[in-house]
Amino acid sequence: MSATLAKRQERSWKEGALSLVKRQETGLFGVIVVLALLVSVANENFLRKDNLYNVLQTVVVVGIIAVGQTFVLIAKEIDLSVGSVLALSAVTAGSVYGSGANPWVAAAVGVGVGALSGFAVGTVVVLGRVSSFIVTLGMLSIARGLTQLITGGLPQTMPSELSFIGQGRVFGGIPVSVIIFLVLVLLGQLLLTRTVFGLRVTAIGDNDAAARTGGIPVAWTRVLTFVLIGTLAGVAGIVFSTQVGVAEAQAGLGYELDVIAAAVIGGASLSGGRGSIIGAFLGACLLGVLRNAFILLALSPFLQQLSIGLVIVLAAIFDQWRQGNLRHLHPRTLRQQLTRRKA
Amino acid sequence: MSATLAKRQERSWKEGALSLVKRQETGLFGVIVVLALLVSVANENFLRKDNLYNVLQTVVVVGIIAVGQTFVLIAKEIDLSVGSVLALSAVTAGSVYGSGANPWVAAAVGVGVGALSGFAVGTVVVLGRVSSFIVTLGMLSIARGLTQLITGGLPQTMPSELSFIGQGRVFGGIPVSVIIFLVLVLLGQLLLTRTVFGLRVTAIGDNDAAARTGGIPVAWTRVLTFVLIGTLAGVAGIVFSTQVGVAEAQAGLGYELDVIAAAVIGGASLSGGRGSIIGAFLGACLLGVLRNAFILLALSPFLQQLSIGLVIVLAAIFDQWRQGNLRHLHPRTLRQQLTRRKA
Amino acid sequence: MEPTPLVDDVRSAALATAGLTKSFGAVRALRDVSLVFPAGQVTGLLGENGAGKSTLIRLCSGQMQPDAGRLTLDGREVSFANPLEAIAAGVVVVNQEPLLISELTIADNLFLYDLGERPGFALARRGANVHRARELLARLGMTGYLPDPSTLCRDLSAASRQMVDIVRALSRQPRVLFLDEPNSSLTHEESERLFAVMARLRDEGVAVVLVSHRLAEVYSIVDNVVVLRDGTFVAAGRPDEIDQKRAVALMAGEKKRAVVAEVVADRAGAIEQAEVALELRGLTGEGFTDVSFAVRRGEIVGMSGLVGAGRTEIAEAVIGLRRPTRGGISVAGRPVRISGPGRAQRLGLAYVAEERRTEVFHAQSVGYNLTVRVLSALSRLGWVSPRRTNAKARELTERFGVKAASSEAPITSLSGGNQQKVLLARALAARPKVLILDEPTRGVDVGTKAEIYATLRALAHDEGLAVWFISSELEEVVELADRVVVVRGGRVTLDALNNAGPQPIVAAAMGATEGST
Amino acid sequence: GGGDESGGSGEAADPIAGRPAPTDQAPDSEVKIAMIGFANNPYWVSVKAGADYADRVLGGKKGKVDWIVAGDNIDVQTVSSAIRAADAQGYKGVGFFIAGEGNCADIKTLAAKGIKLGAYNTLFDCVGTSGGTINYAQEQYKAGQTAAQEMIKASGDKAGKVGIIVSQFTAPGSEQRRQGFIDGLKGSKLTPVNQGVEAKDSASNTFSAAQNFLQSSPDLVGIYATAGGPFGAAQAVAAANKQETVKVIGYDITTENIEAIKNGSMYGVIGQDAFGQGYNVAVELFNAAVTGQQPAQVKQEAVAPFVTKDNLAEHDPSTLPLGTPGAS
Ligand SMILES: Nc1ncnc2c1ncn2[C@@H]1O[C@H](COP(=O)(O)OP(=O)(O)OP(=O)(O)O)[C@@H](O)[C@H]1O
Ligand SMILES: Nc1ncnc2c1ncn2[C@@H]1O[C@H](COP(=O)(O)OP(=O)(O)OP(=O)(O)O)[C@@H](O)[C@H]1O
Ligand SMILES: O[C@@H]1[C@H](O)[C@H](O)CO[C@H]1O
Ligand SMILES: [Mg+2]
Ligand SMILES: [Mg+2]
Repeated sequence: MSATLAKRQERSWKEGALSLVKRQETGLFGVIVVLALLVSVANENFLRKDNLYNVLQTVVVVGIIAVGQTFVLIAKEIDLSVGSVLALSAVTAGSVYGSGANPWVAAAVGVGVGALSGFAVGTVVVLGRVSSFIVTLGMLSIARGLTQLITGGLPQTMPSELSFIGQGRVFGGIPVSVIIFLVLVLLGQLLLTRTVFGLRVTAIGDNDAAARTGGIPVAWTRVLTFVLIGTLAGVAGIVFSTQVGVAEAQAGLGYELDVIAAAVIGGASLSGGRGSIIGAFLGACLLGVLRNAFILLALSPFLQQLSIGLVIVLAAIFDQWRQGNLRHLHPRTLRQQLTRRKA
Repeated sequence: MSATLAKRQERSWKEGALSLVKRQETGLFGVIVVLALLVSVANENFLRKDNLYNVLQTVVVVGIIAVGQTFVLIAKEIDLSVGSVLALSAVTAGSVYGSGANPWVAAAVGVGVGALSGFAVGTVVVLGRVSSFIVTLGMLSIARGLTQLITGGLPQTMPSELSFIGQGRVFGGIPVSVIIFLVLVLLGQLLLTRTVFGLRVTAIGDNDAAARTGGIPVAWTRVLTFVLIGTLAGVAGIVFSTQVGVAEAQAGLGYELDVIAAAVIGGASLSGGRGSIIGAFLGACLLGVLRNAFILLALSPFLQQLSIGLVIVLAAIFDQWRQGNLRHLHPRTLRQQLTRRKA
Repeated sequence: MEPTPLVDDVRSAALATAGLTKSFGAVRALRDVSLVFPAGQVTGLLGENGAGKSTLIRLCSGQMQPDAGRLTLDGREVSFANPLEAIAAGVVVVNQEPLLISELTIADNLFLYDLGERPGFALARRGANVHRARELLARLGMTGYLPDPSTLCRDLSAASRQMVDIVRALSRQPRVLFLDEPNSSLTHEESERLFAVMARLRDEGVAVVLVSHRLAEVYSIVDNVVVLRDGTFVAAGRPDEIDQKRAVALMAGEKKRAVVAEVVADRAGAIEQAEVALELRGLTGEGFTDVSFAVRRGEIVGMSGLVGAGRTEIAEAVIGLRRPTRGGISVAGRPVRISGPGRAQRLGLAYVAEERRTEVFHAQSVGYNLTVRVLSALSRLGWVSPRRTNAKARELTERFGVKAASSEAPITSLSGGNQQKVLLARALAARPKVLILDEPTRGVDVGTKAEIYATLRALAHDEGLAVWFISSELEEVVELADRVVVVRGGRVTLDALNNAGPQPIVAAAMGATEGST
Repeated sequence: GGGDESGGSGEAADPIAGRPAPTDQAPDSEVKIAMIGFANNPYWVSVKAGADYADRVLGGKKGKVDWIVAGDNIDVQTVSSAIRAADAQGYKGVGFFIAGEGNCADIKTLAAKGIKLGAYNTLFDCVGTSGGTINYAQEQYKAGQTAAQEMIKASGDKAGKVGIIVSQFTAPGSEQRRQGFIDGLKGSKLTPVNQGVEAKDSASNTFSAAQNFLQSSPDLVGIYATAGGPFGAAQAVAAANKQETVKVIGYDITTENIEAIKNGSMYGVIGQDAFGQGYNVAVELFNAAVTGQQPAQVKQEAVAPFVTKDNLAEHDPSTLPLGTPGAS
């Protein structure tokens, strides 16, 4: 009996490996598929391989950072500075290259600057005990200011040796940037669920006190989480700037909100402890598909913005519902609530 | 003896009435004065009456909304949608006027749309139990989308009858918009500290459970807080658009972060319960003075952006310090902390 | 200088309960309790921690709804959907934890109900409230007990906060007033003033119900005492019928005493021989002073004391969560400095904190909760092996009999007792030498409790683990411990073999003057 | 600000022929002109070059031109507060990028105080009626129509779709260029894919918008970019290897665009004398401030050459003397 139990647990463990994140992801995947089918009825180009690559390519930058944001949200923090850090990394790489450095060194310095920004944020959050919302709100301005100081507001040429990162295609047309993205998503998912670091991030976000009591290096893990998102913002900056060959000071303006939206649509919770990299990937894809669909259907770009807002809110409500937090919306309870409100 | 006691208590009540807000505000006021003196040494134009009005006029829009944001933060919520709601209110007013309505009716409809947006946000937050960060992130997109749909992207002419709001001057040169701002700050401070509603807001943000058991209509107060900020965003929208005579769809883009920065610099806490309207006013002024100083000193606007970021972070660290939350930064404790972090 | 009445419109009333019953999952917090709290009298509600006193109060005051049973106020059946309804009927509670708005003044908090009752746009009458508050304090004879009413509650000491809650309750014109450990953070002098107010309320016809663990004080004022044990009504009577000694006996219960004495006597010799696994020497820190005791291999030390005695602080200091200011700790005979929980873990100490809420990773699976503390052992170069994690989780669930659908089931799908087993299993996953448990069976049902006891005994007596557990349940200490350490006011007041039954423990914990009536 | 740089490289220079000449009248004291601009795409390089050059030309005549970067968001409010700050600093003349009709409110108040105001980049009737001194810009609607005709020509009169990328729908200049283009296409076999996509003067945004157009419309024959960063669209076309079938038409004779024209990924751009927007405006403001005379015409239309591979030699600023009309 113990053997069969063991087997059952073996299987259920594997099933379980998915179950944590399962429902939000399947739900999301379903939404994307339905949306895709609808769009392809109206415009048969949608399901063309080329277009799908294209959709993926447009979500790469937001998606890469969303991987990091998911970690940050799971750790019960938030990072608003990602758009600016992206730009800072990109223009740093561009200007290091411009001053004569090897292209790869330039790229590495760019990514390094992203990591450093993350380290700075993490350190202030941990030592200054300031909420990461504020620290990264400040960093959003600081990094953008630095970016503009470096460039004087003008685009920096990126090394053509690196242009394959943003523009190259391999294996019969798959964009290199998409491959980088997918690899990072995979690594991110493994990092989150299969490494000591990932499990520690989950622990500090879920229950900081318990993590501390359990001997987890809470402060250090938190700092590393910000280093991670900073690094990913740096990578995104390189990808972004090599797509066009120039690093612009205004790159990534306002991306923080898109990135957070992708992570939250993917199931990351602002109250920490929960989130999924695959979910964030799908969240980014949903945003991409929506944008693409609006172009393909020649709908007003304004409707697009509106519907993205709706999707964000609906995703959050859906998340509350599947966690059973909306029982109070049963008509009877509601009536009570309303009468009590006046009380 | 009882009389002197009563007198002493009287005085201490007055002292106390200020003590809530005292230190952050005096600190802030000091910073502004020092900054102003420094700037005026370098450029004597700074302290000219005209320039000071000019500074105030540039902070009016952000400042008006920061009054509302302070309430929202005190209630332990956040509103990211204010920039978009501002635009929505402005273009609604513009297009209602464009369709032939009386200018005042148009303005009222505009402000009403702001209030309605706030009501919608509040309702979803309370009934859907979704964090206001997400709901207002969604609203940020929705309202912007609506704005663009209404205008088709084109500026709406504002009634010239209302232009005195944004452009008029009274009492020997004081801009009308500045007077509106100051009146709203005063009313806001009274509303916060002297009315039942204001104390309710403090109560729900400070201790939701205590507020609930104390019979405070928690849900309703929360909704009203969002209605308040929506209304103020609407007013800001009217002021903003009458300053230039047209309501543009991209008005207020990115203002959410400035508004939050002003409120936080002014002492509002993201963890609820604490905040000051006068503080938010000073916070908005500090941002305005910084911006103006950089222009007057002919410094790079990029340095300006950088230093605004620094100010945000420093203000938050200062706040932690004066609350005595930085004792762990004493060198000895720090060493221990660092060794423990590795543990 | 005759004080005006505390209660303007005295319509004295008695509150009676009939068959009140309440369960939390498997825990039956209250069973079929029928009682009367008479008007014009102070009733002392006595019982060990977890006996059900607070639950009874919550059911009487609309904070919770009973599973069964009825309430009558003045002979009329009543039911309260929420605390406001109860207050309106005159049933008012001073809670164990004062519910205050820190950012408002004392006066604002005293008249907080105004905020719910008056329209939102109305002026808040803050100035008037300060005067009203001063008047109220003067009327209660409590001016000087509190800082000026215009002070922010954020700036108040714990005692003053408690006092604000008390004054607020008094201002609600109570007909029935429950005080749930109102004086736990008050000084002796402050308690006496409070008791004077209670006496006046009684004289004006209010039914006053007092919960307190300070028996001597309770007996200085009560007209009646009621004793609860394990959620059931045990006895009621006048103080001369149930004196302090008898009350302690009733609260503690008498069973098992003989059995325990034998078991301990049996093992005493063996334990005396065993080496010391953990020793505290004169440990002093915030909340505890000069604490010395030792835990030997194979020994179960039970630490008893009242809530707030400082036991948690001692354990946290040992585990590195707090910094002791003086004294030393030795592990396996070697003096050590414990800089943090990670270090403690490597020294072979394992700790389970007192509140499940603060220990469980709520959004995670059972498997995650079981293995989170041994990630390093299950990993190579930072990569965790799912196979080994899996095996470890399975081993732990089987060994500790955790009833879960699978190790991937969410931890929240488990019953409280099973969650507690998970925490125990998690602590033992790293194969510690010393196990420190704070309230290991709080909220755990009887069956699971027995299982946990058996497991702990096996671990200690058969495998030589040193166990130190903190418990506010006297029975638990009496049943499980080989040695008892009692803490009172941050100091060790008893350190002895557990062979004398509950009375000395209670006496040491409460500082009750033995034999006094 | 660029005050320091102009001080460094500020040796005197001669006025440029074919452009407004500085007045001979000598002012009593130094006359400071503020030129307010932004820095978000290469277009600004030429405007700033014009302003800096004017500083050198006017330097010998007690004139001084300061280049002031107003911020990074080109909108009415940002421009407006920069104008007011310049006034507070005592500039006699203020030239600025006009972000919308709203800026005429400032012209009105400041002109009444005797300050000379000049608006560049977009033509507005309100500049003159509000008392402004000069409004120097390309006729943007007309430029849009030109672009449409060139697009029709370039597509060889085939039927097909054209993607439109704008800076912002709310930017009047960009919007006029879009309207002119759409109206210009009427009656041809070309139709716009949709009303357009916003790219906020960013090459990267332009790049992704172009990519979307390329994917969604297989019958795409052209991409029209009304504002900053059109070379991003050229990059996308080159990346898809569709230079032959998809023609990109944009604005501004900048290094990046010239490069794209040379390598064939961009069909052509329309110039707008960006240099003159800095130089001409600064000189006219100086003249008005010194003489108190308004120029004959407030509204002055800038030349808007259409530059392709074929006529590049006549317009390439890297091979022509600085400030040559038609080379920016
Ligand atoms: N909300 C709850 N959920 C689950 N169990 C609870 C809850 N409240 C109380 N219990 C359990 O019910 C039992 C009675 O608790 P109660 O708080 O009434 O005891 P008490 O007599 O007031 O103890 P103390 O002296 O420690 O305050 C305890 O076992 C407790 O763990
Ligand atoms: N952080 C703190 N700062 C100051 N005093 C504290 C702090 N934490 C607790 N105390 C006080 O120290 C005393 C001991 O509290 P503690 O809760 O540790 O007791 P305990 O014996 O563990 O009780 P329990 O039975 O609840 O576990 C109490 O008087 C409490 O108010
Ligand atoms: O052509 C110019 C530039 O491209 C600049 O980006 C802004 O305004 C447009 O009119
Ligand atoms: Mg209790
Ligand atoms: Mg404790």
